[in-house]
Amino acid sequence: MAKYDFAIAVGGAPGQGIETAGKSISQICARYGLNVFTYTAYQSLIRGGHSFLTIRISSEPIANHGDKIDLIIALDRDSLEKHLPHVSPGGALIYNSDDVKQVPERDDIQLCPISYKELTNDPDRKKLMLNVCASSVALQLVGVDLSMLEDIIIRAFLKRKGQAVVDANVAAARASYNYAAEHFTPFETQFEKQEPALAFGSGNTLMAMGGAAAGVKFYAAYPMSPSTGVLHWMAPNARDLGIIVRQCEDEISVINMVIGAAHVGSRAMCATSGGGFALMSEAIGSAGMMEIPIVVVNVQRGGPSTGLPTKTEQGDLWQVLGASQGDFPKIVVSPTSIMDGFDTIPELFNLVDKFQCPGMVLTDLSLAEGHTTFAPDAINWQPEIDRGELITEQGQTDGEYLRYQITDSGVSPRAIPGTPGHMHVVATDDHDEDGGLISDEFTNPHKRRDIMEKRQRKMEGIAERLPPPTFEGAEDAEVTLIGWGSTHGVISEAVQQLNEAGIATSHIHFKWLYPIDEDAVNAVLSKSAHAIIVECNYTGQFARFLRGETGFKADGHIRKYDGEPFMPHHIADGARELLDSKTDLYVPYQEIVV
Amino acid sequence: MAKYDFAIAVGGAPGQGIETAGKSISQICARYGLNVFTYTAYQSLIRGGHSFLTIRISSEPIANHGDKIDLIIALDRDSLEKHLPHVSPGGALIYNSDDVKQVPERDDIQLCPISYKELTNDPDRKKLMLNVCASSVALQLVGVDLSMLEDIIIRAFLKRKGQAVVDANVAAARASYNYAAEHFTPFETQFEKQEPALAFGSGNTLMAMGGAAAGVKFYAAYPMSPSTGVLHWMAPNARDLGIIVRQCEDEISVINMVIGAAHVGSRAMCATSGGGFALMSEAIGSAGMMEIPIVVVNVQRGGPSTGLPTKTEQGDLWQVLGASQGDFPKIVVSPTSIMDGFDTIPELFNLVDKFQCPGMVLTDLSLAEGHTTFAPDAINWQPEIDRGELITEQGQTDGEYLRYQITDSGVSPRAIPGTPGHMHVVATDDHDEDGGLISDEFTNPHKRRDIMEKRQRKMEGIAERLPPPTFEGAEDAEVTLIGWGSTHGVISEAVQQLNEAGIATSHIHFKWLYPIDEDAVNAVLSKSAHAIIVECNYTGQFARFLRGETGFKADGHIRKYDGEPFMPHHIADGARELLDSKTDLYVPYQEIVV
Amino acid sequence: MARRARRERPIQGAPTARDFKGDVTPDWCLGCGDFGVLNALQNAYAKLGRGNHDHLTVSGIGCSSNLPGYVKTYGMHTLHGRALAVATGAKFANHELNVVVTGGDGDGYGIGGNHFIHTMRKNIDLLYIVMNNETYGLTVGQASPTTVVGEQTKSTPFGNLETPLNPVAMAIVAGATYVARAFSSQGKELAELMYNGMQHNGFAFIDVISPCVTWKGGIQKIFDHWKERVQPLEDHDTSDRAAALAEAVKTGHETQLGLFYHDTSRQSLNEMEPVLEKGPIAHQPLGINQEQGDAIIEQMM
Amino acid sequence: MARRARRERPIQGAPTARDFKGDVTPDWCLGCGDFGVLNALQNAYAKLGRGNHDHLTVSGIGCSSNLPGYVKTYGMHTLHGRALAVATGAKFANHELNVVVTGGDGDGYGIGGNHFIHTMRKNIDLLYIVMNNETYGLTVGQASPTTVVGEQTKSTPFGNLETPLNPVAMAIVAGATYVARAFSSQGKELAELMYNGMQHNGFAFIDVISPCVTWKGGIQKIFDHWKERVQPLEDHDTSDRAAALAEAVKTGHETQLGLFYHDTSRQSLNEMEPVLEKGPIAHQPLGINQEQGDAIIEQMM
Ligand SMILES: Cc1ncc(C[n+]2csc(CCOP(=O)(O)OP(=O)(O)O)c2C)c(N)n1
Ligand SMILES: Cc1ncc(C[n+]2csc(CCOP(=O)(O)OP(=O)(O)O)c2C)c(N)n1
Ligand code: SF4
Ligand code: SF4
Ligand SMILES: [Mg+2]
Ligand SMILES: [Mg+2]
Repeated sequence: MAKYDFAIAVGGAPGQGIETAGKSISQICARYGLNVFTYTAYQSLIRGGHSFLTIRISSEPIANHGDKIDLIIALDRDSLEKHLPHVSPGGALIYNSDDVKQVPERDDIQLCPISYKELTNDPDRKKLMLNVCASSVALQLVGVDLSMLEDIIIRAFLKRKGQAVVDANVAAARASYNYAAEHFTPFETQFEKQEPALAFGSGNTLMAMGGAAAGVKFYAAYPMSPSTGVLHWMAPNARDLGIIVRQCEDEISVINMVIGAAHVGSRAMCATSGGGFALMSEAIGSAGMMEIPIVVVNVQRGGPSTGLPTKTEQGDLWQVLGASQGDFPKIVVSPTSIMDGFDTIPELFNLVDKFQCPGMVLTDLSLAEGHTTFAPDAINWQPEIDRGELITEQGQTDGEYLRYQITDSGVSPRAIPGTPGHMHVVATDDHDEDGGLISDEFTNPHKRRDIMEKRQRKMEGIAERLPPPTFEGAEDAEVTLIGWGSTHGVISEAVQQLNEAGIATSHIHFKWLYPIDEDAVNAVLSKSAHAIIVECNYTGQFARFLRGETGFKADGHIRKYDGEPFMPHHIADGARELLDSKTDLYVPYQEIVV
Repeated sequence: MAKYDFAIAVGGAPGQGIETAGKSISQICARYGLNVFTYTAYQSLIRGGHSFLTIRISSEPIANHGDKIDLIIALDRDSLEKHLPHVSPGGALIYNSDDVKQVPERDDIQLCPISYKELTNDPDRKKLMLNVCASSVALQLVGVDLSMLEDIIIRAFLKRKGQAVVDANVAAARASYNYAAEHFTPFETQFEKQEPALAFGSGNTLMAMGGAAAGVKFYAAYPMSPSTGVLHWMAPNARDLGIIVRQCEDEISVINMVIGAAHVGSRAMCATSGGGFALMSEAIGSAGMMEIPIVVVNVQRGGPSTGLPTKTEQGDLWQVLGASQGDFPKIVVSPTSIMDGFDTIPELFNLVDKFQCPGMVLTDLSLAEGHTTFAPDAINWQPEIDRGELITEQGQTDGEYLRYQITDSGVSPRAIPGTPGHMHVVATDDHDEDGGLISDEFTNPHKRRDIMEKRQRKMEGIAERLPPPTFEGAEDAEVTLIGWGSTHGVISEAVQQLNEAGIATSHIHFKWLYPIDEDAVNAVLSKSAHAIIVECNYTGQFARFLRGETGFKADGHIRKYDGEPFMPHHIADGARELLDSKTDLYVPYQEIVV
Repeated sequence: MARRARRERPIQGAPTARDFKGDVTPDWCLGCGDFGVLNALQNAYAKLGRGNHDHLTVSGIGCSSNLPGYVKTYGMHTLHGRALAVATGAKFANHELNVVVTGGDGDGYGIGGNHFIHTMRKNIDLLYIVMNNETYGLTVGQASPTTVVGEQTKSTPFGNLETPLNPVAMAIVAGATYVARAFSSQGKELAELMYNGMQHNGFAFIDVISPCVTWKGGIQKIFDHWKERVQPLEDHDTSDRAAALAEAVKTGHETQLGLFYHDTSRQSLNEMEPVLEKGPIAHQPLGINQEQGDAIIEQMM
Repeated sequence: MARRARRERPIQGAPTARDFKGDVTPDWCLGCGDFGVLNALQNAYAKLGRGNHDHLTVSGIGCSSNLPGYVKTYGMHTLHGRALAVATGAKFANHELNVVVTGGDGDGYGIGGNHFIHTMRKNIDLLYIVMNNETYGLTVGQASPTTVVGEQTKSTPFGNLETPLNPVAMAIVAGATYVARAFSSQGKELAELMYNGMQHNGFAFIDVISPCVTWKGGIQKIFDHWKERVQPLEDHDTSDRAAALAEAVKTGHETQLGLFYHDTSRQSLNEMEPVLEKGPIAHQPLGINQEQGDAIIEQMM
């Protein structure tokens, strides 16, 4: 079977159905068994502005939106003008010829004008079906069956809009498909069906699903882009799955509710973005002090402050590491792919339950709002569940119960409220073994030291359990790319490009960020050649953190902070330039401006 | 003149007048021209519990509460029992013999029983004058004139309580003083008057005064120990000094008000402790983004969470460094003494005004609630004031005004609202040069990159201006102690002790913490011998940060996290042990348990 | 301070207030109004007749917020101002627990003001007891949102300029379904109001005048001040919201005590929530089954 | 989107609404109620007769909170929920500025609820205009604190269970001294209410029904919904607080518009503040003089 890697993009104003077009094309490809990864560049606006959705389709597994665009659907004139330069040589561009009379010169691509007027029977010319027409043309050009699109149209519209709308859309689709067959030259790349058919979802959805699988029974949220997708999955699924979903008055309320729910024994979680996380930070420390296991997801967007609500960045690492005053046990993890987002949630819940502390998931818009295909059986609905040392029944301890009993591991068995015979008070003031306030009783520095050391001993147990960073590639590489979290896919592809270009490259990637086991991490880092840290922020937050924990100083840095995610060639180009030049910083130029 | 270094401590239950006794003794010594440093160990309680106030008095300058206690005043039996072991050999202990019949054995000190019943004419025996009696005895033992105490009594009570109370207290003081003269052996150390008479104040007071001198006209607060002292100084002085003081509904409101006041042109400041700072963190990022100069003081207390409200710690460094999402210009400074707290405020205001960003002062309970004496003319009421590039009048720019103009320095002249002809909108969304939202207009990654780089360029200007850490001592020392902020005084004294013991020791101290100029700092660090970082927290927050910024790895660490501040010998002992042993961590044992 | 011996034997027979005494002796100042509130609460818990472990007492931070340590129930001493949010989460996760929230005026009406309004609007089934002493007691006596105009405090040395908040009126407007004011010295009435508040399905709120003897001029002065002012609400139809509001906004020398408003018609949010019909979520098996999982994947294809 | 040319010449003669048009064209959806609010505000600014630079328009985050970019005054587009706090600081630092706060229901009644209550209690001299569309518009249509019971939104797909907040009643109880409700389509009345609110010394609050056409079922549906409901308050004594409150808590099909309450007797907090007598603190010389300093040191000896 032929291998191919093809990207279709849709540009237009919000409200023109970009999402619908993108979703249809992606779903069709998923049903075809093809691998899809999408990324949408959009603005913090309801109307107005401009969106640009890239759908990368490949016969092979992919984990980023790629380097090039083969086919662009321009839903309005603005998009045509903006995106014409972005079509790769040999590619094509579909546009509505009713609107655009003159197209700027580009003779290395195929221009595919279609007339909405002629292809549809849309009396009030609202152009609501333009996306359907253009998608049909696109699918024809890459050899997909029309029936696939018809199916999708029926599924999308029948329930919500009725038969008449379905009929009009199907008719428009057919007319456009046939028109394309007659007038345009198909691509050499023709999609071929693969088995099995794939499912398609976003990073937010997969994290939410991971929560459901982990046994989350309480989810609270205050809407904040780009984390709202988790709420939007939880809310409609809540009743079927027996999950309480609460929208709160603010993020402070969100996290405190999560703490309350977790304390009485339910697995509880919440998701937000940087600003909401800032508001939650005081309570994260309180969960550390009261030793209540919670999971908080921070989906990073462009900062600082309100920043770029619809753009991506890895700029909250220090915020998450520094959240709340004082030292307390905590875990920070950054999923390395959309699918890893699913697995990470139960993994983290087991750790926080075992070690009774807050766990923070640090991901970003590029993964959370990116979509990917996956095999239905790639999802493990029954992940291991380990709730740690819980006391839920009378008689589990005999005699005296000390909530914060001093133990070698630092972990003290946790009695759930409602259990007879284990009454205790948890407190955010520091306390002794039975929860009595140290500062109230005698401000005893020795008791304080003991309980502080008890809590912090848990960090050793956690550090032991966290896997070290992954190492991929040859041990004798010329250059090593080091990344964390969401950039795994794009760095992997850059590594592949470099290797193909004859520059032997390896890849070290961090998923578990804190705590760091210095020796274990240094053992992996010691395998690196000319080391380049790749991250999506200005100050090199990870590089500075890693150096602080391990002493490791990278030879170069590739950083991006313009809001758009890395494309593989940004990194490959950067690695080449850093190998050649005297500087240690490369900031890629963003070619596609939406 | 004889040199001496003497410590008196007062122990008792809150409400017994420990503060009054301590204040009287300290004030008398200050008027005598002696140097005083006090530290109070107390609890987060109104009544009940126990307090222990140490007053160190010296003919030489001092900057911590020292290693030993020569004379203890035990106001109740509890204190007697607790503190008897804490009196240095050759010292003395004063107690009320009406309450205590049998005193545990200690024949290396002088026991000074006094009978409240016999010394006072207090019909309802509320023992309200016990502190006066005991203080009189103490002063007699160290050779201070009784008239000094009488003065202080008059000053303290006349206005508030009237002549009768003054008379009773003065009588009690005289009786006690005379009783002591007859019955007890005076100390060899006899205080001698020095010139000039000194003033006496706490770290919080001096920071508040520094604010007044810097031109703070707006101060907002929500009470939180141990920062409340700043509010308690500002509130009564507000009207005289023309400062608006607002108590707000919470810390979020506090910081946002400060931002509003600063934006329209007033120097504005606030102080809080860790938990309140956590709540402020979102807004700190907004000041960074809107480029509004503000000063936020975080007086650290024992953490995590509510923690130890009345105990000290240097545990919020990472919180302050990581406050708010994304990267933005900011300055972090940690005063090195109570007096430096005064100077730091105008210094920081000049920097934040010049670079239009938030400035954070990181201090802690040991300095903020510690008290020290100082020469009246040590206070510079007219510090340099540099407001940076301000536009307050029409015509200061001609033609187009761009609030966020892209400049080489990254600094854009700031027009103050109310100025004709310079209308603009400041925004927490990212924006272009004229303040228009980037995400609204076209989500332009190139504009975003430009404005991000403009803002961050300010960090270079700031880093250039911040003095490197101080280096004191011989270049060929055997060991170097490295500290930051409040511990300067206690480390200095440990250095002196080590040098006197024949271990050549130097001292590197950080006041300006962020941004760090890697080369300048490494130049100083390169002078260190066996380097030991001394800090008051569990995880070594500063050591990890410093290593991340500079690559510098210390050879050993002395850390304390039991709530009590370092005493000089804790550090000197630690240094010795770390030099001798194989371990790299020393945690001092806290001898004085209150 | 002094901690009593730990005692974990189950209650024998009908519970008494003694059964709800905590392990720790209160560290409040002698004469503090909060003692009265504590006693009343122990009585109300006893009257309810359930085991110690069936109750969860949640507080924020402040003198008053130390209360959970002094009752023998499960307890949470959370962050300053956040008790209602934590309690809401706890109630949703195990609605079989009797969840009582206790705290101060600074905690509840100052920093916690937003949770106060919204928890009432949502009518969560909690009993919320505010020990209103018109000051920030623990931070040594600054003005609070209920401090009267003109009062000199550490933060208002020239006299407070701000109009105080009216918690009872606010509660009625915001949507609380059981709203009362009480005086900590009237233990019997207070315990009765608490007991009825626990029985009420929905948000029950009691603003308790609980004098601070340390920052309000001493025991004598502050209790005299209040004793002379308080008087019971008379002939009042507690089901009439407009009337309740009219009584609540009355200003004058007198301060009325009793139940202002009681709405038994509205369901609490937790009662309305279908997910809770199967029993507390904290007791449900974790995770989802393969069938549910398959249905989810099906939607994604 | 399209940005108009920058124009910094001072207003000639009596200002008109045009003089208060901002440099940026609003990016709101076609038909959004917020356009009406913007127009009315430009008219009210013009009527006040002061220069552009004498006004400060402060907002939080949300569709409605984008407003400061669309008026030609000094502007601050602050954090979600924090506009009132920022505006309070600005007003105290320069009370000569006319400070107007604009925002949405999520911003003001949700996350900003605590500032809402306390700013009213303190009676700060601000005009606060909330564009209440009963939804979180910018985050694509979740329930807000004013969303009605039963409504299906992205966060309440089975229908909202929570009773909405009553902002007008809340404002009267919390201490606002000028309280009104308006409809964004009735521009003249709205501008008049805004103008009077700016003239009022104290906290003026206008809850404006400002329909969201995108998440509320389209222009036709949502405007029909409101047009059919709104009716002017009749024969109402705006100085009578109890009457205002009684009107405000009325529930039913109709929604009353107009000025509910106007208290001219209370001073605003900034008027009461003696420190401001010398003029705006932002204009005072910085620092303190030696004499003041000496007096401070004297106290410390
Ligand atoms: C975020 C935060 N801000 C401030 C504080 C400090 N604080 C502790 S208790 C308290 C006020 C308590 O007043 P109130 O709730 O009325 O209780 P009371 O002591 O009067 O009973 C404050 C401000 C804190 N713990 N956390
Ligand atoms: C701390 C924080 N939480 C959440 C958000 C995300 N957010 C932006 S606007 C908005 C809601 C806006 O609703 P509203 O104030 O009613 O304005 P509208 O868009 O309806 O005019 C939210 C939740 C944010 N910016 N900051
Ligand atoms: S300070 Fe006041 S409120 Fe606190 S315990 Fe003492 S009397 Fe009670
Ligand atoms: S989404 Fe709604 S509130 Fe926002 S601009 Fe559009 S119509 Fe207006
Ligand atoms: Mg109080
Ligand atoms: Mg809204």
